[in-house]
Amino acid sequence: MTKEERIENLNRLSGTDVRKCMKCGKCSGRCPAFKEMDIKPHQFVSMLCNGKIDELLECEAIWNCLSCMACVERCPRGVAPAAVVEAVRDTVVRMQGKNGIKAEEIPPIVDELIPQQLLVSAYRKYNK
Amino acid sequence: MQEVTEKKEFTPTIVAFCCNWCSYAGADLAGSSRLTYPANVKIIRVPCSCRVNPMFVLKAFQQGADGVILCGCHPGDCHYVTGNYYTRRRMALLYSFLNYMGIEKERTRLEWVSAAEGARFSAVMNDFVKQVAELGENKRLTDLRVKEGE
Amino acid sequence: MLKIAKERLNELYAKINESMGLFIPVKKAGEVNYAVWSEGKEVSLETLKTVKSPKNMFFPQTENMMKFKQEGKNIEVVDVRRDYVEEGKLFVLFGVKACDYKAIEVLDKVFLAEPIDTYYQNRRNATTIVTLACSRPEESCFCRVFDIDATAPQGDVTTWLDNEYLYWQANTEKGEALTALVKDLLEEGGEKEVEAQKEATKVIIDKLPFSNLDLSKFQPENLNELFEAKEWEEMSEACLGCGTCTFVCPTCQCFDIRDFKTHEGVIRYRCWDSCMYSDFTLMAHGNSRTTQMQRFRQRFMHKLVYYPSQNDGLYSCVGCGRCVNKCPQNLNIVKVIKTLGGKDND
Amino acid sequence: MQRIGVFICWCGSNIAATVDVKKVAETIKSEPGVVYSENYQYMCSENGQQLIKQAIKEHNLTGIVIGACSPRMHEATFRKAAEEAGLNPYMVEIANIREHCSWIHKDMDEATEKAVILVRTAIAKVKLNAPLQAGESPVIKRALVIGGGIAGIQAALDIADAGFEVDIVEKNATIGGRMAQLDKTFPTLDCSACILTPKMVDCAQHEKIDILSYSEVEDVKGFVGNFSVKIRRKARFVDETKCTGCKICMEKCPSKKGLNTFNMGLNNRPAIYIPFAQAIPNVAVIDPEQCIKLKTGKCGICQKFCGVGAIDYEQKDTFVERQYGAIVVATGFKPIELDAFNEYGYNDNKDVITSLELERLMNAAGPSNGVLLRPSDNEHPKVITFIQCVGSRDTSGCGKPYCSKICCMYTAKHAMLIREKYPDTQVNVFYIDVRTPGKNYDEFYRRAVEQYGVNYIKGMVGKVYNENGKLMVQGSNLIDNEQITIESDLVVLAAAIEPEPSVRKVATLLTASIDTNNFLTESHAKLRPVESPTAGVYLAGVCQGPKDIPETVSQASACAAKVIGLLVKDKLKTNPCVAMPDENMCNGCSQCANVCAYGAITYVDKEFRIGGGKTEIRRVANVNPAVCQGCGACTVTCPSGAMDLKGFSSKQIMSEVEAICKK
Amino acid sequence: MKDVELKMLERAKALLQSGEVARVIGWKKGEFCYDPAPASFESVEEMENGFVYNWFCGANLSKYLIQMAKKEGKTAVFLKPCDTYSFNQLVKEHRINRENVYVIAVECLAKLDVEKMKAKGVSFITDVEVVDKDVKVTTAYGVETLYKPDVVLSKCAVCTKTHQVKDEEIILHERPEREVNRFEEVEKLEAMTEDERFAFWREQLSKCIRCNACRNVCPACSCVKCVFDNPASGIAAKANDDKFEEQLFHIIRAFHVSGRCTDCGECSRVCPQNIPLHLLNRKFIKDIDTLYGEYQAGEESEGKTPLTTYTEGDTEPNDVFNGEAK
Repeated sequence: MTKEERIENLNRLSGTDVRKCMKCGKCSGRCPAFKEMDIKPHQFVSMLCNGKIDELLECEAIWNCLSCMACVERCPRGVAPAAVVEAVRDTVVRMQGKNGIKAEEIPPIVDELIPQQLLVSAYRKYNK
Repeated sequence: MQEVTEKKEFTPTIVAFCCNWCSYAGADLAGSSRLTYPANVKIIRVPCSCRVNPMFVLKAFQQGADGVILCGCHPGDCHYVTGNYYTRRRMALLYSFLNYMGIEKERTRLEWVSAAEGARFSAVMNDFVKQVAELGENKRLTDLRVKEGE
Repeated sequence: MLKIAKERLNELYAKINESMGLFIPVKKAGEVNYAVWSEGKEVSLETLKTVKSPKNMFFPQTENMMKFKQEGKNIEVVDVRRDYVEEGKLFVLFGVKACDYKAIEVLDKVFLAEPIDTYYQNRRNATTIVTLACSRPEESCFCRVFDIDATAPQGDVTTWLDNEYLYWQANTEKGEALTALVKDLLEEGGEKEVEAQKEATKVIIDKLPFSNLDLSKFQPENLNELFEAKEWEEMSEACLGCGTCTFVCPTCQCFDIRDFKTHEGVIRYRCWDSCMYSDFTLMAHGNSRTTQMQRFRQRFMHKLVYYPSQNDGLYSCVGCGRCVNKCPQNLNIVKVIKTLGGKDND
Repeated sequence: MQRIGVFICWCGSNIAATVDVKKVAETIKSEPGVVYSENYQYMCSENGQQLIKQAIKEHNLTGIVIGACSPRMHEATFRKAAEEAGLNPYMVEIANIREHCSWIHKDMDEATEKAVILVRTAIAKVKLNAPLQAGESPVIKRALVIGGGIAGIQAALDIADAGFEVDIVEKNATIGGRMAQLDKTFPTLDCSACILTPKMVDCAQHEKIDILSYSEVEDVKGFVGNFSVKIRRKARFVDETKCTGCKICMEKCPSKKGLNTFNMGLNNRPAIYIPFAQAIPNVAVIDPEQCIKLKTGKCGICQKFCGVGAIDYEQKDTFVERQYGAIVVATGFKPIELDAFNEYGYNDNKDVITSLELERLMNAAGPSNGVLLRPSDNEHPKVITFIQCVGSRDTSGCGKPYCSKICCMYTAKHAMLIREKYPDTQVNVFYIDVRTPGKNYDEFYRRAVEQYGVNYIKGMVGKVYNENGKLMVQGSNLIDNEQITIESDLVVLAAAIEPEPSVRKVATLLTASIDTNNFLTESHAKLRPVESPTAGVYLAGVCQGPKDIPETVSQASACAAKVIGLLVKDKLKTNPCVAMPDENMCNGCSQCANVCAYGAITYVDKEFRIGGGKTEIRRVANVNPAVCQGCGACTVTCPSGAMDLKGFSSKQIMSEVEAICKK
Repeated sequence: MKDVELKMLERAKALLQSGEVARVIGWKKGEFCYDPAPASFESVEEMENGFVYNWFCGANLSKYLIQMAKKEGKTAVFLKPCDTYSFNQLVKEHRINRENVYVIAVECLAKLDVEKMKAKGVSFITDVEVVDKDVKVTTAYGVETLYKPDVVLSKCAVCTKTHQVKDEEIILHERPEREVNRFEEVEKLEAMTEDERFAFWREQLSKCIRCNACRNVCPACSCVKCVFDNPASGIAAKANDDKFEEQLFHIIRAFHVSGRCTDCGECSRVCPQNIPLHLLNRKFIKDIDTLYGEYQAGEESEGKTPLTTYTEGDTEPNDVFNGEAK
């Protein structure tokens, strides 16, 4: 997959129109995991918009995002930063091949603050 | 012998009646906003949607139109106070009746488009053209004589 | 005399249809009218009166006369007439009753007289007429008044129908040619049955209420008196001015010429018109007949006085009774004849 | 024989870039009836019009078709040109090959083909056009201004100064509007009352101005030059002619717990009240929802104390009907409701307020007499955080998609005023963009930052929450790429503004078009910004779009100029494209009158010849061309087709249909 | 029936004799028992010679009043229940001056359709007698009994109408109350697919000969000049032959009378090709009832029709198909 295709793919996967972002930063203003994220929610939108996806694909933030959807809820422009995070996460997982996620791999990469619901949904999603 | 197999894609003929004050202005706005819609949509300017006589709709079909769309101000916003309320009743009954006669309901449409809704005008036209194109040529309400010699 | 079993009639139609166009009474949506035959259509020879008469065959309700093709600022006139005989395209008109056959004679006098109507002539020449005798006339029939024998109509071929057979007798060259075409399907016989049927039918015709109408008053010399008759006012009072009587009439021959705009230019066509209509013979100055009474009078005066005075006494009514059956308000020519025709009507 | 001339405009490259204009002009030459076909860079230019006029004369044209921009743009221009060349102006048709063709299609062949069809369609129509003569209707030399805010006041004063009578209809008990609620005004920090109240007084004293306060427009009939307006004068239960504004009733009224709406509900007022000290008219009004006498029949204290006997508990709504030549709509705005924005905690925390509430808190006549105290505990706030764009530029559905335009400036004003009056206060402003186009505007904002040390933070607030009595404002600082939480004493929300909701009813009555945000639509965004598409109706202030005071005043004066321009005329040309019955075919069935919104159709008995030298009397329709607006509703309801519309006749429209469908 | 006829005759004669009315509009004997024609009677003699009221007096006399009521003196008219709706509608449209008309409401226990009888195989009819639901037909070929509901006019089959206007009434036999759904046939068509409906109407309308009987008999089609006769209308036509013309004619006609059609059923009665034209008008009536509330044209002699009024919340045309709002 070329970079352009990957960008297009990320846009499609996220289902959100990143060009609608007016760069107000409200998403990051509300993000409960802001401090843990090396790339902030608003940057996800901005970087996808600017095609800086290599950084996104290598970042840690995708594993720290809680998928709490606060950013989606608050965005005045109907952009869904969490969906972009999700799209990057999916892409990374798919790039790793069909390994998915194994139950024994979960404990080291998460801490006990992560909601149980998220674990279940993540497991269902990545373990196919 | 080489056969010409190039198939011409069906482009429907669409007649759009637009009221001068809202929908025609909406179409103008679509134009000045460079919002495209297919060229087979041709607009006829009428002062108010209530000027559109069912005879005009039938005339369009007779002459080979594949779809007829009528656009006016949103109910309550009619430049002539109540014109579009009458339009709404007339067309509701006419469209329903045409369908009762077996005319495909997808060929007729009424949309309220304000002067500020250029984007909507374009979206409505794109959608209607697509809908009529999927349906194909109007064969049920056309007058074969007009196409003689084609 | 030849005959063919009723259940084989479809074979007969199919055979004719192989080389000729066949027009025959066909039932569609409950009503019987002449139409082009094709396999599967419901032929109804038993129907006494088709709604429209067979005149439609030679004088269609609408007929293109010419076209004007427009290209830029140029106009080309296109002749759309077809000489069917020349093209070898021939037709058979099947099942014509005696009255309707007589009506064609009335029309011939109009359309085939100079100047000849070539549209009519082209169709007429290309057509072989097969008539069918009546066996069950009804109360609205009065062809006998016009010296028509419903039991033995003329035509290129005359046929009779009973419960088992259609009997066939060629009268003319055209008729012989058609007989030759279908001879494999026909067998000899039937003279006796036909005679019996004729006799039986004549008995009924004698009993018909209108069989003895008195037309004696309808003479050219009485034209003015008839025209001025005060009874027209009353007779026409309920007339709606619709064209039903005219359009079901086998002898009405008036038409209007109109233009139709096409994508390429104009089609000039003619279509039946009715003297009952308020815009009939509309001219720039207005209309010559402004009231429904005048229009009503025109129609019957034409049938019973004007036409015969110009055609050796031939009435342009054949007593088919369609108007009697179809007038929405039950007005008809019989009432006119009874009112103005002569003393013996009382 | 028709002699049609066709003129195809390039509109520079606007049309010519996508439509092969030369080919269109050439193709059209072979159309029957067309004797002249030309193309030119700018048909609407002086030279272009000259070309048209010359062709009309030289080629003896009987009708012309212009392939150009929308008829809504230049139809009048070309009609005038035709008239100057001696051709009836209604023998002109426009084929819209710009907005409806060149601008929306990209493919040259496709656009050219469509342009040809559009021109042919216009030719088909113009061939059936008939010369029309515009009629005349008188102009009533009186104007109505709906709304008594600064826009309405300014428009009324300007019109009255030109010598015309003006009525101001204001739904509240006093004129003054939103501006009366403001403390200071940007960018010069004048006291709002100081500059507004003299104008209010001027209005009250102007012999040409009649203020109908506490009144609403109930019904509008008629048309430009001749509107008939029914106005409801709501019962104020106080005789306006007797009340002296002494306020004794306010002191004595026992029911004092009403929310003071003028102060944004931040304090209370009695049931009988004068909205504020400088109210015009300075007359009390009783709130029937709150008045004990009106609710229970017992009390009547104010009546007892009123020295002039002005109190009248029996007063009922009354109606006045007046005639006007022109109407100015100046209905103003209100801040949006903030229920959908619970992240800012407006409903849960007394100390989260809107900017308009802050205006009242800082105003000397406000609930705290100009001392800035926070509502919860009347303490001086030490840290004040402003949040911009609350509900503005919001496409999520909670707020408004547009920029409210005034918030950046008034927030800078607030910040500056606070820092000046209370230098120990820390002021933070969360912003997305600071928008300051306008004379001395950016300088004003920069002063707030540079001179007054206001802390502007680029970023948006995600949440305001209460933690141990403190307001925690959590948001992003995008420049530093960090998330911050500011402990604040007072949070001020720059709530989006929206048109006053009553504008919808006014728009419907006036048949003025309105957009999806309830702003009234102007006739042309650039060239006719103060006129509604409905002739004789003009727009001033925020009812047309967000704007600040200087802009509002400019627009109001512009409106006034338009109104004066209309009222100085004695007669107006009327639209000749009106309905016209063919009496010979009319049945007199009354269907047409049933659908006529203007009452333009009446019936008369007429004698007709029916042939045979006889006549009959028939009832037939008669259209008053000065009243008919030409909508065509009657034409469709007429079963016999007797009713037709001039300029848009059935035959014309059907020939357009034919031309379009022709392959 | 004979008793009713006698009573009518007696009343009409009295009215003429007293000079209260100048003429009476009723039915006149025809050539057979089944073909009475509308007629006006100006004297007692005329009444005695020709007046008839029998099972075949289906014609709606109200339209004749447009002309008749313009004449000198008052005109008396016999109106069956269904006819009174047309009368009211014409008064509403100012086509008849109510003052000039004396309405005698006459009973109707449904009228017979001679075409339907003939279609059952009887011909050469000489006499018809009705006893309850039996129609005894004497013909030259014998006597046959037909089941009345099979041979009544289409309009009578679903009639529940009552007199809406009367100056006096002649009702000797009460019509039994009954429950009918007059929209049943319309519903059947609605239940078909588009293709089936198209085929149905195509077949029916292809029979049309454009004789204009439906239009000319229709009390709602009272135009001084019909659009189809007016070359200036842009749709004038006489031609029947192409499939479009009949559709155009019947659609426009149905639209023009929508909201005004009282469902008197005359169009179907007079059609020489027996096209069920009432099903066109009845569709409009059904849609109006469903979308805008039940409305029966001709119940009142003033006010607006459903198409000349509106409510702000009317259903959108795109949402209305097959008589149902989405």
